[in-house]
Amino acid sequence: ETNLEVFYAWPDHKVFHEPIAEAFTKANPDVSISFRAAAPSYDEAVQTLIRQGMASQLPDVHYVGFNVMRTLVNRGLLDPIYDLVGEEDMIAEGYTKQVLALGQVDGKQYGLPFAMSTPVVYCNADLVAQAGGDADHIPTNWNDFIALSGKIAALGDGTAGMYYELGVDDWTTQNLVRNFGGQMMNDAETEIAFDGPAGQAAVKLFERFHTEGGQLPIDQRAARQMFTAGKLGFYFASAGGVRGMEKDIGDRFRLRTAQQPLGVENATMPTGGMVAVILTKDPEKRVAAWKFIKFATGPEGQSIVVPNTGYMPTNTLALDKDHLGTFYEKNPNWFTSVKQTPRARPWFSWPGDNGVEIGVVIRDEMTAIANGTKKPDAALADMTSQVRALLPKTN
Amino acid sequence: MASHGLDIQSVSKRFGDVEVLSDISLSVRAGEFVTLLGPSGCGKSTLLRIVAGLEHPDTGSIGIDDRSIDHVAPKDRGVAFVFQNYALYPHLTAYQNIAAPLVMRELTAMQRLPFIGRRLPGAASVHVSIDERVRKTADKLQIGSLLHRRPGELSGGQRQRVAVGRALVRAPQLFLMDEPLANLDAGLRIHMRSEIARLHQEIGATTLFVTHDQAEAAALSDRVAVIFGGRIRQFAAPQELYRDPVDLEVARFLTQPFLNVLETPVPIAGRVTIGGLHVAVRDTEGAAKPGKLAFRPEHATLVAAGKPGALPVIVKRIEHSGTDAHVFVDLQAGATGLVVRIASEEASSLRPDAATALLIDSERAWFFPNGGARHLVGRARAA
Amino acid sequence: MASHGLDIQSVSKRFGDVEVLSDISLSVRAGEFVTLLGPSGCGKSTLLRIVAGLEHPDTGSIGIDDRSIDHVAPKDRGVAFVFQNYALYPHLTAYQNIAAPLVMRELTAMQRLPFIGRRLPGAASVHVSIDERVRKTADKLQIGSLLHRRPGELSGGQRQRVAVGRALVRAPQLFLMDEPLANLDAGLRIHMRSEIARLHQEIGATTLFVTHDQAEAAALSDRVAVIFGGRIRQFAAPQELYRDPVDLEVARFLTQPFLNVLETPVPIAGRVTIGGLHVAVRDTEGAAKPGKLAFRPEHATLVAAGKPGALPVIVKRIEHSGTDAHVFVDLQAGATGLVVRIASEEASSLRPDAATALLIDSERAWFFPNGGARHLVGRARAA
Amino acid sequence: MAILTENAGPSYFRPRSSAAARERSLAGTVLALPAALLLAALLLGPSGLVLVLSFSDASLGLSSVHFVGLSNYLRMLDDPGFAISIRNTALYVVIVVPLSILLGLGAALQIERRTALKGFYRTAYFLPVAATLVALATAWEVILHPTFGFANAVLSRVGVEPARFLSSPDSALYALAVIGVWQLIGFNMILFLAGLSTIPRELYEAAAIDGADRGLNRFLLVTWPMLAPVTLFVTVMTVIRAFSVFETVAVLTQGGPMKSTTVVLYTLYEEGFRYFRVGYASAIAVSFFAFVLLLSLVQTRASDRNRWSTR
Amino acid sequence: MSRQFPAYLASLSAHGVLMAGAIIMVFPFFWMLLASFTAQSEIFNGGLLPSPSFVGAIENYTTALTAIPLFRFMLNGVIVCGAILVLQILIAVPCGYALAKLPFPGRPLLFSAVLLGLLIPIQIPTIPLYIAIANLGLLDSYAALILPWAISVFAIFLFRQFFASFPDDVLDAARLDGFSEFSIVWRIVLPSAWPAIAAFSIFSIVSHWNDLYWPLVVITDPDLMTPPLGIAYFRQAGEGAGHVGALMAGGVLVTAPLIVLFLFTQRHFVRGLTLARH
Ligand SMILES: Nc1ncnc2c1ncn2[C@@H]1O[C@H](COP(=O)(O)OP(=O)(O)OP(=O)(O)O)[C@@H](O)[C@H]1O
Ligand SMILES: Nc1ncnc2c1ncn2[C@@H]1O[C@H](COP(=O)(O)OP(=O)(O)OP(=O)(O)O)[C@@H](O)[C@H]1O
Ligand SMILES: [Mg+2]
Ligand SMILES: [Mg+2]
Repeated sequence: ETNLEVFYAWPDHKVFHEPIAEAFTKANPDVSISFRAAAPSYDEAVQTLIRQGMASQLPDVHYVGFNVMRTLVNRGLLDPIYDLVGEEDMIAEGYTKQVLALGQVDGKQYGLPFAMSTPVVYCNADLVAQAGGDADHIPTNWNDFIALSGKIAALGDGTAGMYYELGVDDWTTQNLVRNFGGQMMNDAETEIAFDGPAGQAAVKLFERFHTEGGQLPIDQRAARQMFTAGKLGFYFASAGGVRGMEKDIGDRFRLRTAQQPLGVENATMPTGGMVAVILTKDPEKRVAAWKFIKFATGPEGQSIVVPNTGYMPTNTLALDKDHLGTFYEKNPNWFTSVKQTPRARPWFSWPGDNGVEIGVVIRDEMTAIANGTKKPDAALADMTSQVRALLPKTN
Repeated sequence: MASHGLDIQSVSKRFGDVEVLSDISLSVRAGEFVTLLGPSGCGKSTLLRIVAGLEHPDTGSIGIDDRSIDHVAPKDRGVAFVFQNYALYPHLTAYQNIAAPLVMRELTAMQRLPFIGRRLPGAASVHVSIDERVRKTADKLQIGSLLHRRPGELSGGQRQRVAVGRALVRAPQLFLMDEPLANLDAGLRIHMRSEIARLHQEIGATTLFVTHDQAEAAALSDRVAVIFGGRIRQFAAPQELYRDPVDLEVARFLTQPFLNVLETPVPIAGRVTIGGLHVAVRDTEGAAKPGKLAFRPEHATLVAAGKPGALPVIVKRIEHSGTDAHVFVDLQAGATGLVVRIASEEASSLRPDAATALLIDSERAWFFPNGGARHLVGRARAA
Repeated sequence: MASHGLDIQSVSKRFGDVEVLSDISLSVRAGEFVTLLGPSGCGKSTLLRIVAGLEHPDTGSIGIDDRSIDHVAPKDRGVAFVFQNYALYPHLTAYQNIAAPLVMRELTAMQRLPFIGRRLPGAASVHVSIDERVRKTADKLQIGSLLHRRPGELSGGQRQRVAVGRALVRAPQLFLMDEPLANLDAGLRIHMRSEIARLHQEIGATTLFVTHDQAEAAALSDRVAVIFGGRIRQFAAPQELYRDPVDLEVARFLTQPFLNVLETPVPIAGRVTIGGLHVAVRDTEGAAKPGKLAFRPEHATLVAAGKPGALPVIVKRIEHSGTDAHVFVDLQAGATGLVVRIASEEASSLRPDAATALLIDSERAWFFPNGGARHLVGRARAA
Repeated sequence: MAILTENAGPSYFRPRSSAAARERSLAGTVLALPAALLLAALLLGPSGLVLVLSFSDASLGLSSVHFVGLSNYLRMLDDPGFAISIRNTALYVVIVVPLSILLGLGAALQIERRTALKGFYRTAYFLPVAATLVALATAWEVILHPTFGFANAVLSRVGVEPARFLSSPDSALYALAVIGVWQLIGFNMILFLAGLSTIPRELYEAAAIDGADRGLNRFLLVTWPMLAPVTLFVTVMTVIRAFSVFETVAVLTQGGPMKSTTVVLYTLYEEGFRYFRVGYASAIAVSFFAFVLLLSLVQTRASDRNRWSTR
Repeated sequence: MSRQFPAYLASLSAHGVLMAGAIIMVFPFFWMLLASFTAQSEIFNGGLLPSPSFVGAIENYTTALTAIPLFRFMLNGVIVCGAILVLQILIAVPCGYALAKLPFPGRPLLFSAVLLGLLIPIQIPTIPLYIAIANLGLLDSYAALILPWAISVFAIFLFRQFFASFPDDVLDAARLDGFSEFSIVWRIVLPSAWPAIAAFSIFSIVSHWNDLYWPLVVITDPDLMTPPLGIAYFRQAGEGAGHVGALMAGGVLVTAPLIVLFLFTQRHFVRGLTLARH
């Protein structure tokens, strides 16, 4: 019997990781699964892995955040999975090219994407209605959206219009830049690109959220508490949290999800989510692990993940009638993200060792805009110079 | 220094369930030195603290010169207090300790400030006057050269003098001292005892002094109030206490370490019967109950066995202490552990287990009828 | 209990630069009660601790019954030690305190374990024997009913008895007591003093006792070693010490609180000159230097002014203490602060400032030539 | 008092030369040895290693280590992040130390004098010391919620603008300082209570008779000087604890918003365990320790001048 | 001292101030308790305080006890704190005694080292300690949680000060009675040091029960989590505040043992700090 140690980020993801493991061991009695304590975020998961790598106490399987997979590769903790894929035709097994790309670094496949999401707008339909809007058809351009949001803020009784969260990493900032058709770096990853026109539009828009859209400069936990308490009109966050959001809100108000407004026609958005990767170097274990991650990312695994979260499936086979087909019909809030998939692009991860710190720098500068302590231009300039200093010198 | 009389009227005090002082009345004349003498826990300190205003009596009242001070704060009562362990401020020098009561009274908070204080209007002259008085007091107590030291750097006797100085410097109406000598070693105790006597003679302040050492009380006081269990049992001059203790308990306390006590039946015609012998005792007149015959070791002698009126005894142990010796004897008729004080020379002829006889000085022995006080002729229990 | 003699030979000890003991030799006979008497800091405790093996002499040696114990560990010397503050184990009951030396010596670590211990082979009988001895000792000391109490729940005297019990229970060859009475109050001190005397009589163990109270030394000891500054000045029976102190310092120490000392020129024909008067002194024979005439308060009397051979004095203060009174007088010829002890009755006729005369008992006064000891006839300084 | 008197040292050691002396010295060595070894292995050794690492470019997980001289220290000098954390720490200490000492002292003084409710007060004030901060932090977070927190509800009732407390870079550090004070008052109060209980009652009575029977007079004449050794101990402990603030930051703000609450130890943690720059983190640790040490020495020196003994 | 009206008033106002302070000190606990009884849907209902209900209480406490193995965490807490405390005492008491009463070579040096150690914030040596523990393969073990804290300089200092005032004569008496230095430590010194031990225990237990920093670094196995680590994970479960009520229920359960402990020992605690000479 083989035992696989599995490590994942976000403790609340327990709700699907454990059922998947259960289903897997039922189907494969010769493999048992045990979990390590979940890390509170993708970043911290990687930090933990690096520390454990030092002590040779790595788990066997990990679900690594798209943005930090590169760090694992750089630290030599991951090997490509070509020893396992062999002749298998992954496309035939339901993984699209686009999806498989999410599991690659420098063109090499390191794992199978397990869950994806894009940022969506969570709407308090009651407040939207009070402000004269319609949650099922929220504005698709930023100007109208901000105007509506401002109206919600003006309702009084402690309501705020919107909250565009910055999160613990740079995901949502990337989203804004991409929303205006920009990128964080050029394709060759030699030069910063977010200081261009798209970036400038993004930071200006972010400022307007606060000046016109009724966003309060408060921290994310506080804002989320406000939203679930029914005091906030719009809340931007990963679609992956739909399930949790519904649970916390209960029947306090009507929750709708909507696609994000777009800054330019060719807007894209970063895909959040994780890749199932194999850390063990033991060939026998790798085989079992391969079986496991294929199961988890396959139709059965995905049909457990999606309803419990809000993530989109990474495997097209999961969309058939046996699995999730009818689910989306019944749950439109879940479908929003799927509708956005054409625009979904990989979550850009920073070259070099300082990805985590770059995320912090970006978040801090954005916070400065939110607090009104810096003008968007100045903040963007500072952001650029600081990020540049943290990028590898050789590039 | 003008002296003032102190009047304690019917003071009672209880702590929780315990009545610590019961209806204490005591008048101290101006300039008088009165000692409160009693066993540990009898309430001496409590009474003193009530007089100082540190504690409030449940009933009764305290007056100085016929003026009630019940509602006067301790610092305004004009009393000085010397504590058993001196209660010196450990962080202040002897000088500062002595000056403290003056500084606290005569200078404002601003004027007390280290450097500026002296320069404030009006402060300079007060500072000078305080300095003068502190130095005068220190000289009187012969601690002029120790003024810069902290209490930790002083010997017990020196600390005691600083404490007295702190009390003295204010020229108090009334001096209260709570066992100021108890913490000193024997030699120093006796030396400081005469210092206190000298000071009292010199200054003449009315003084209330607490001790549980009867020798100290006798050596110092004009009058002594013997307190037992929160009541004054006897209030009299030391010689009178020596001659005529009011009851057996007081007698025992005053004759430490040794009081000889013999059980007797009802006295008949001025005589009590002990072991078949009839012993004359001055004190039995009118007594109609059995009781106890008590006498001090020095109020008996050893005589040749067989002498009429003397009780046959066996010598057990002899303790020499210079001029005198204490001879421990057992009565052949039964009572054991009697002690006789005789001259050392006489004692050297005695050997343990020798048979001899005990002759009690009938003029000085006391008869205490059971369950009551001695019949004392015309003496108030407390003035 | 078999008694053993103790032999201290030329013991010296220094702490850093200070020579605390210099060449001390002392023989204690089996069963003898010897007291080390001296002022604080003179080295008494150090000597005792050296005998116990708690401290090691720099030179010299300690023997018991002519067998050197210099290399014997403290616990094996067969000595028992009673400490000044008793040094009881605060967390153990009186019973356990007394039993401790037996338990530690006679039981193995395993056998000492709380419940199991008793059940181990051979342990039961030892436990029973220990229990017996503890109870017997406690009964002897009359603390049988206190055995379950902790030291914190005992009075000073009771603690002292437990400490003695702990020393006694081992049936030691030698009893060492370091001021065991110093922490007790006056009454209790005298009581416990006779307890110790009784015990010594009963048990007869050789005892070395430390005190700085000469009355205690006199009351208890067969012989007293007076130590000053780390040297034995005089080693003699108490009466002899009383009669014939070897030098002024010893005399002063032994006559606390009062020794009268008068400066005199070289004595002529057995007389010294004081204030124009020639006073006869037994002691001057052979003295060829000026010196000091010293006498105890009880070795002088007050006589009518003008009596021949008496020194005219002025009465300053009278201190009554029962039978006797101390009269403080100043010599009209200059010396101040002399003290005379007279009977209380005689004193009552005296008033401060009265002129009277002082008659010194020439048979008992001592003459100390300057810079040397008295000329003592045929007495060894230390046996 | 056991821990609080500065001069509670051993009387003196008796110099010995004999076998018994050797035995005792041997026993001392054996008894102290486990502690000495562990002290070296767990505290001093690692701390010394930190000193060594501070001259290297060691990085967690990478095996190559190079000696880089003082460059970590030089980098510290012009690292704006580090400068900010120094400033934040200093500000935090300047607020927390005096406030928690004064309030702790005030509470102790008042509690000591009360007869009723003494046990209740003592427990109430001590509770935060025993608090599991992670749990209580959530309570604080909601109490200080920028819109519907209890604190703002109360503020708005008395007509004060709602504050964003932990969300605003202007106030977050102060909010943490308030929580810090809240946590430390009880600790200091207990130590002061212990100190107060050793002041002999007679001293207060002597002061009452000398004319200082209440208020500031009595405090200045008796209480304050008698508390001096305790105060020193409390101050040193509080300063160290305030400098070592970490958990509230880690749990409530993660150093944000905008680094407004990054403190030195948090930077140390981030550099060491998040960014894996062990060399740099070690340099921070070394400088930090040097500073704390210096400060404690200065404090002890300063109060040495006013020392007295109770003997 | 005087019984005038103002004094009475002063006492009243002092009680007022103290009570206000006490309320502030206790308020977060009170809030936590209230919230732990409040249904998730009622937590942010705009009221000044959470509004507890029976249903809410049941819901929260069940969630707290089922969502995370809280009892397991608390058991871990007990094991870890207990082991740390025992080790600290067993190591510090003999050392404190030796420092206070026995001359041995290196004593002044060791004492200086202890004083120095007192000033080192515990976070400083953690990086090398972590590396060492990782290299020994001890990550994710009780040993990793316990061993680094086996020595407490504070304990050594406290006991050393405590023993310094222990009468030398008692030790000499014990030596004469046949105690060896070791039996003196275990049979005389240790039993009479319990007030100091009680005081130290509170310090030790409070700080290790509540420590987050170190467990966060060395523990990833959920079976080994200590209460604060468990609560921290519980708190982060959910991308927002999650179940405040349930979280608070967990907080109450985790904090309660310490509060109860303090209630029972506070008297000894203060005494242990003050106890000087016997
Ligand atoms: N504040 C108090 N609360 C309760 N009981 C007290 C208080 N003060 C004194 N007592 C008790 O009152 C009694 C008398 O105490 P007090 O101090 O007056 O005795 P004392 O005669 O001075 O004894 P000592 O000679 O031992 O000093 C004692 O039993 C004491 O325990
Ligand atoms: N271990 C030591 N180190 C240095 N000096 C010491 C030591 N032990 C004792 N002394 C000094 O040696 C001298 C004699 O001390 P010892 O304790 O023997 O005196 P003592 O006669 O017992 O006095 P006391 O009556 O006060 O107990 C004192 O001056 C004391 O300070
Ligand atoms: Mg008293
Ligand atoms: Mg001594």
